[in-house]
Amino acid sequence: MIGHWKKNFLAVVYLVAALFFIYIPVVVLVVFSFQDGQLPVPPFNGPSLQWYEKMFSNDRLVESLINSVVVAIISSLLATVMGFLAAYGMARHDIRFRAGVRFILMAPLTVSYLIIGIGLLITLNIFGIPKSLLTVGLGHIVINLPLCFAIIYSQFGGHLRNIDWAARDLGASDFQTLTRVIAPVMKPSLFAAFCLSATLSWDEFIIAFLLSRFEVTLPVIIFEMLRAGLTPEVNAAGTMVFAISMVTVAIAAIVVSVNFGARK
Amino acid sequence: MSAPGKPVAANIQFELSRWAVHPAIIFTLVFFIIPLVAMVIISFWQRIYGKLQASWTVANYEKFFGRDYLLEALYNSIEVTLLTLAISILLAYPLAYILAYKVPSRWQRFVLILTVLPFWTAYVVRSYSWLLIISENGILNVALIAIGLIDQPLEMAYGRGATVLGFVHFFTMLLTLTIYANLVQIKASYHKAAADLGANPLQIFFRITFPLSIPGVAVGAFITFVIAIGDYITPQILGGSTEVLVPQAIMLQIARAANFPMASVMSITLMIVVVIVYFIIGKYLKMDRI
Amino acid sequence: MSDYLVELQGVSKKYGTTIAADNINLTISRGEFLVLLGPSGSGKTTILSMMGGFTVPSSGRLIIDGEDVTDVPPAFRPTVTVFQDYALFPHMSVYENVSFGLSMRKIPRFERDRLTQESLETVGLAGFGSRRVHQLSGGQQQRVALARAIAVEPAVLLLDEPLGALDLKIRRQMQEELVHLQKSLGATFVHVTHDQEEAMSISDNIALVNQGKIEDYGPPDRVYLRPSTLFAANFMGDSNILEGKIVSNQGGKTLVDTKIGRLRFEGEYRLGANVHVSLRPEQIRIGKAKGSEIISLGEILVSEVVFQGTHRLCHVRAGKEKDVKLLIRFPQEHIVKTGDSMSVFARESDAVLLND
Amino acid sequence: MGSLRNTIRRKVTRRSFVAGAAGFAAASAVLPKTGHTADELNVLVWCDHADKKLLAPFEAKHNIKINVKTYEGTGAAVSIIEQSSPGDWDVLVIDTPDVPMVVGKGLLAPMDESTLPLSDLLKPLTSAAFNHVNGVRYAVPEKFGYYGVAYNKEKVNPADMRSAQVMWNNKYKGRVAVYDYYFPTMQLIAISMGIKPDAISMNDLPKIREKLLAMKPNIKMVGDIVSVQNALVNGDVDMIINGAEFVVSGLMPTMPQLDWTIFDEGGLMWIQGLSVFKDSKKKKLAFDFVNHVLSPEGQGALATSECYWAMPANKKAVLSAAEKKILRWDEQAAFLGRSVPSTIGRADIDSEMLDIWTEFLQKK
Repeated sequence: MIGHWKKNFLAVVYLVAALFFIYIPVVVLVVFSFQDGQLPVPPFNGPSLQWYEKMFSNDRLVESLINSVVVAIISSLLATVMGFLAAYGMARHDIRFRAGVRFILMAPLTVSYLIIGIGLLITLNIFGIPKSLLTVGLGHIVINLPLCFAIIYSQFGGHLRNIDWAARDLGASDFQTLTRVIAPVMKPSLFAAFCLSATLSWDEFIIAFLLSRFEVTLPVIIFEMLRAGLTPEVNAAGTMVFAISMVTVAIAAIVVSVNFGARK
Repeated sequence: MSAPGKPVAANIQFELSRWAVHPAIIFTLVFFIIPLVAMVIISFWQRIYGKLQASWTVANYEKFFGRDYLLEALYNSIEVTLLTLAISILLAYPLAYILAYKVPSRWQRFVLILTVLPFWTAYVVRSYSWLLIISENGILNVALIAIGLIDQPLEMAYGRGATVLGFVHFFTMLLTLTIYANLVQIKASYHKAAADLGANPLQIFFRITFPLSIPGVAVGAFITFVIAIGDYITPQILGGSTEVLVPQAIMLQIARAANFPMASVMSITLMIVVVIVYFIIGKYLKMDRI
Repeated sequence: MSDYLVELQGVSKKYGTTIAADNINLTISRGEFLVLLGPSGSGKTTILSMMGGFTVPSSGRLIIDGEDVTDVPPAFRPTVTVFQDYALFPHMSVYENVSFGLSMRKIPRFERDRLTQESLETVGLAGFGSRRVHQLSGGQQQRVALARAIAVEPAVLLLDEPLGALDLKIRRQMQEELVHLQKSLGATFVHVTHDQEEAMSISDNIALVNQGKIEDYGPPDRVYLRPSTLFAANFMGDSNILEGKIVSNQGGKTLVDTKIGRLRFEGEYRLGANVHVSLRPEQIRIGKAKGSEIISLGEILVSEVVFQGTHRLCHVRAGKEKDVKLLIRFPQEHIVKTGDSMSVFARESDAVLLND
Repeated sequence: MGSLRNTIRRKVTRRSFVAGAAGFAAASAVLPKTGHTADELNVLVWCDHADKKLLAPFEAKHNIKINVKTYEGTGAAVSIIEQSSPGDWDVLVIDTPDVPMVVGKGLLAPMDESTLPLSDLLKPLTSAAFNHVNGVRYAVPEKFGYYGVAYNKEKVNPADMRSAQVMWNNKYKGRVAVYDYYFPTMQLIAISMGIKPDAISMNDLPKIREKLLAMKPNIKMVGDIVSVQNALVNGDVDMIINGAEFVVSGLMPTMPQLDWTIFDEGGLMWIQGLSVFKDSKKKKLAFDFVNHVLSPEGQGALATSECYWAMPANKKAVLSAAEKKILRWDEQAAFLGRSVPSTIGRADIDSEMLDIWTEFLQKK
């Protein structure tokens, strides 16, 4: 091990430098969330949990936290299910206008969130639909559906076609094939798609900002805090968002690797 | 695939899965395509004296392309994005390469996750934490002065440099991920074969590894382009509005003036730029492999 | 009621302009082991897939057990397919895989249990029920796939190159077991393969498929020894194909001139036609032609010898100009060297006259 | 824990899930309008109205929930209102100069002056000029402050800050932030040129533009409240043009070196007023809320809100001596004497100003 690293001295230096660059904003964010003082700027006055206390007694923030979780889970669930069904349909059938269908499904990936948000905002205005968490969720499905579809579709290999056929051949109905065979087999990628989608929705700002009204999501509240007054509470909120995303990603990584590992 | 005169009863269950793509397609049509169409339509309307006028005009386009300071937002956006892209690729490629080839394979997964984890830092506060680092009283200046490298704080915050820094931080991680994913798919036997045929490590890299890794670079670059050129927060917080990028111009129109027609024109322009980029690097893109 | 269990009547399948199956007429009797043999892309898998119900024919009818099942989905046919990659459900145990079809048929638990155990015993995997699929070897997975298929007692078992992924040795062993299984179950098997040796060793009948058509059909020995087309002669093992011309067709006999001599065949063929003659390498022997029904092939010059264990394969040159390349299979004990020269002959009845 | 679960369940089942499931198929138009229940009051406000200390007493007293939506700038507020349906909103916090414009859109309800504590409010603020339209009151002032300059005493010469000319003073090249609100900045420039904010005409704009663009070399950054605060606190800039008490008062207890002032050439005031929506279905409650904000306690909370501090309109506002000192309570008479309110121009002038502002931001 040590010998290996010696041979690659430059690589190690680069890796360490890169990790330093990548982690420094996170470290600063987290450290100053424990700032004992009014301002999240040096010098660091020693650890304090006061800003976390303040954050959790902030009703709007706690409510927005719940909103974010609800929006992330429901929108990701729907995006995953629709993405899965679409991937299944595409993999199973010779769809007419196949290239066109794929193009439409993947198209939102090539459009900035801001533009998707503005488009939806304009449409809501035209049809007189009030903005709400629901519209935020719809926006998040728009951005996550192509990702879910792509992740799941890429895992639909030829072997799955035969598994699908085998299940039907043995008498399983459409629904049974889907729920008892295909979905369980695809579980790792469904799970990965769901987790990625949930973390993206959970931390998405511009669509949530444009399409929400009273009930807002956490990033919007944090943005409001950022515009309202400089305090380490923003750091505390940011640290919490990061921590929750990180846990989700870590769980996803472990679950997926365990599942894929077992496959081998 | 269907033949005429099928007994319906026997086929119903076999056909059900044909409807599997429909929810996603209908959803995308309703909540993505229709809004884009609405945006195109509204870009030909005008907001006059606070009221939306549904009369067809290209005045908004004329204004956007006719005024230097608006068109400059487009140039700025493209410049900042390309600069971000170039630096991010230069930083990410060696990192991905080290991950794929220098890190022992049992550690790779762990180091990879470690490397891209801050990708999930709260988006809104990411730029703000950079400010805490690069401002004149920030960590970096304090540290540099403390070790005696400088005696006057460096002016790093606010401006294009700071915006690009914020972007590069984020997209280096993204590109590392896509390039790494591509590099590990290149079979080790290619390298062995090339070495066997007398290629030196440099030749192996430029003749084998690099050409085969282009798709990974292209996918990462395209996503970077789409996200960076449409991002509002990073330039808004780190750039300090010392110059205006298109997303900021759009938000000015929406938040200050509710001028949706003008915002639509800018959005459409941004989309067209992305489409052009898509066609330039499109042949390397396998979007479904992301 | 038809005598046949499976009947394909003028079945065709087109994909755009490509024709995967072209007007296939084929019958399979009860208890028959039929092999669809052909090179890859020949359309044999399409034919199997149409029998299984995974592919709907563009035209023609498919009748199984007296019923027109052309448009009936796979689940409602008395067929079950064993896929080339086995298509085992990776998230289920061996037991769950094998009992899947039974539980889809709502067979009561007790009965299901019994049938599952029975199937596992039949394929020699009793006691493997709780294993996970990925813990099994290729051969064992193959058996699970078989057990899963026979558990629901299909009238016709369709096997899509099921042995393709196995090592040669296990493959030979599985071939024997397949035949044994088929005979003991009394079931009808349709088996797809591109391996002609496998086809000959397991089949009751071979249907040789090429370019969407059935080139030849019959028992393996007939198809091997008396191929009815040039393709069949070439595909079934090594063959020496000689170009020839019909020079006489009188008295129920036809004479064909080739570069290595004049050959005589039963039957009358069109005079002056260009034809091909097929002669298997093992059908050429060393020595001078003696007696009737023996044809001399003249002197040959050995240009290469390959020892293959059971025999020696020789590349030789024949004909007056020594410009005809032939393959000859000599017995082990017959030691030949490059450069040797000798006379060879063949039995007249071994040669096969092939129309172009 | 139980209440959290209930909240989640309520949200999941009632709103998002049902709507989520139904929403996709039964496209947009058929969706029910989210009318609100009797126990909610919807207020559209600047961020200083989001504090618990301001809202909680009222919520407790009336046993209701206040839904707060914050915005920045009247333009943004109007665009939010335009995206809503009638009756969605109950109370609006508005920059009083915009009252005629919003009344012109038919959005506000007339106010009965007898129900308001007008006599407690600072005189110049209640003047009919920006509260009345055709003799009818539509808004009541609640909080005010100035656009001037906020600065770090240790880094700049406070004497320089007294003149609007500081905006072009080479001494501070690259040390200046501008609070990102276009028309007050341009009105400050107008005042320095001797033009009253309400007298700015289309013809004045080229001159103002020139002066605005001339400022750019001095400018380090332009940003919203926290961004400029950040820049000042982090030492990236030494002063904030177009800022005053609302950017630094909140920071002054921790950073006493910060200060603010208005220019000698004349101060520019901002006045926030409270209005009730014409289509509000809960006018009684809405007016109660207006009175709550205007009460001495409400005024004290509002003046020292976390988002930004500024002077309360009510002379009786409950504030500590230290808070009053930071707000310059005693100097208000003098300040008011030489200040004029910021007003919003005609729509065409306003739109032109936004364009000039964009050009200013863009200038290298």
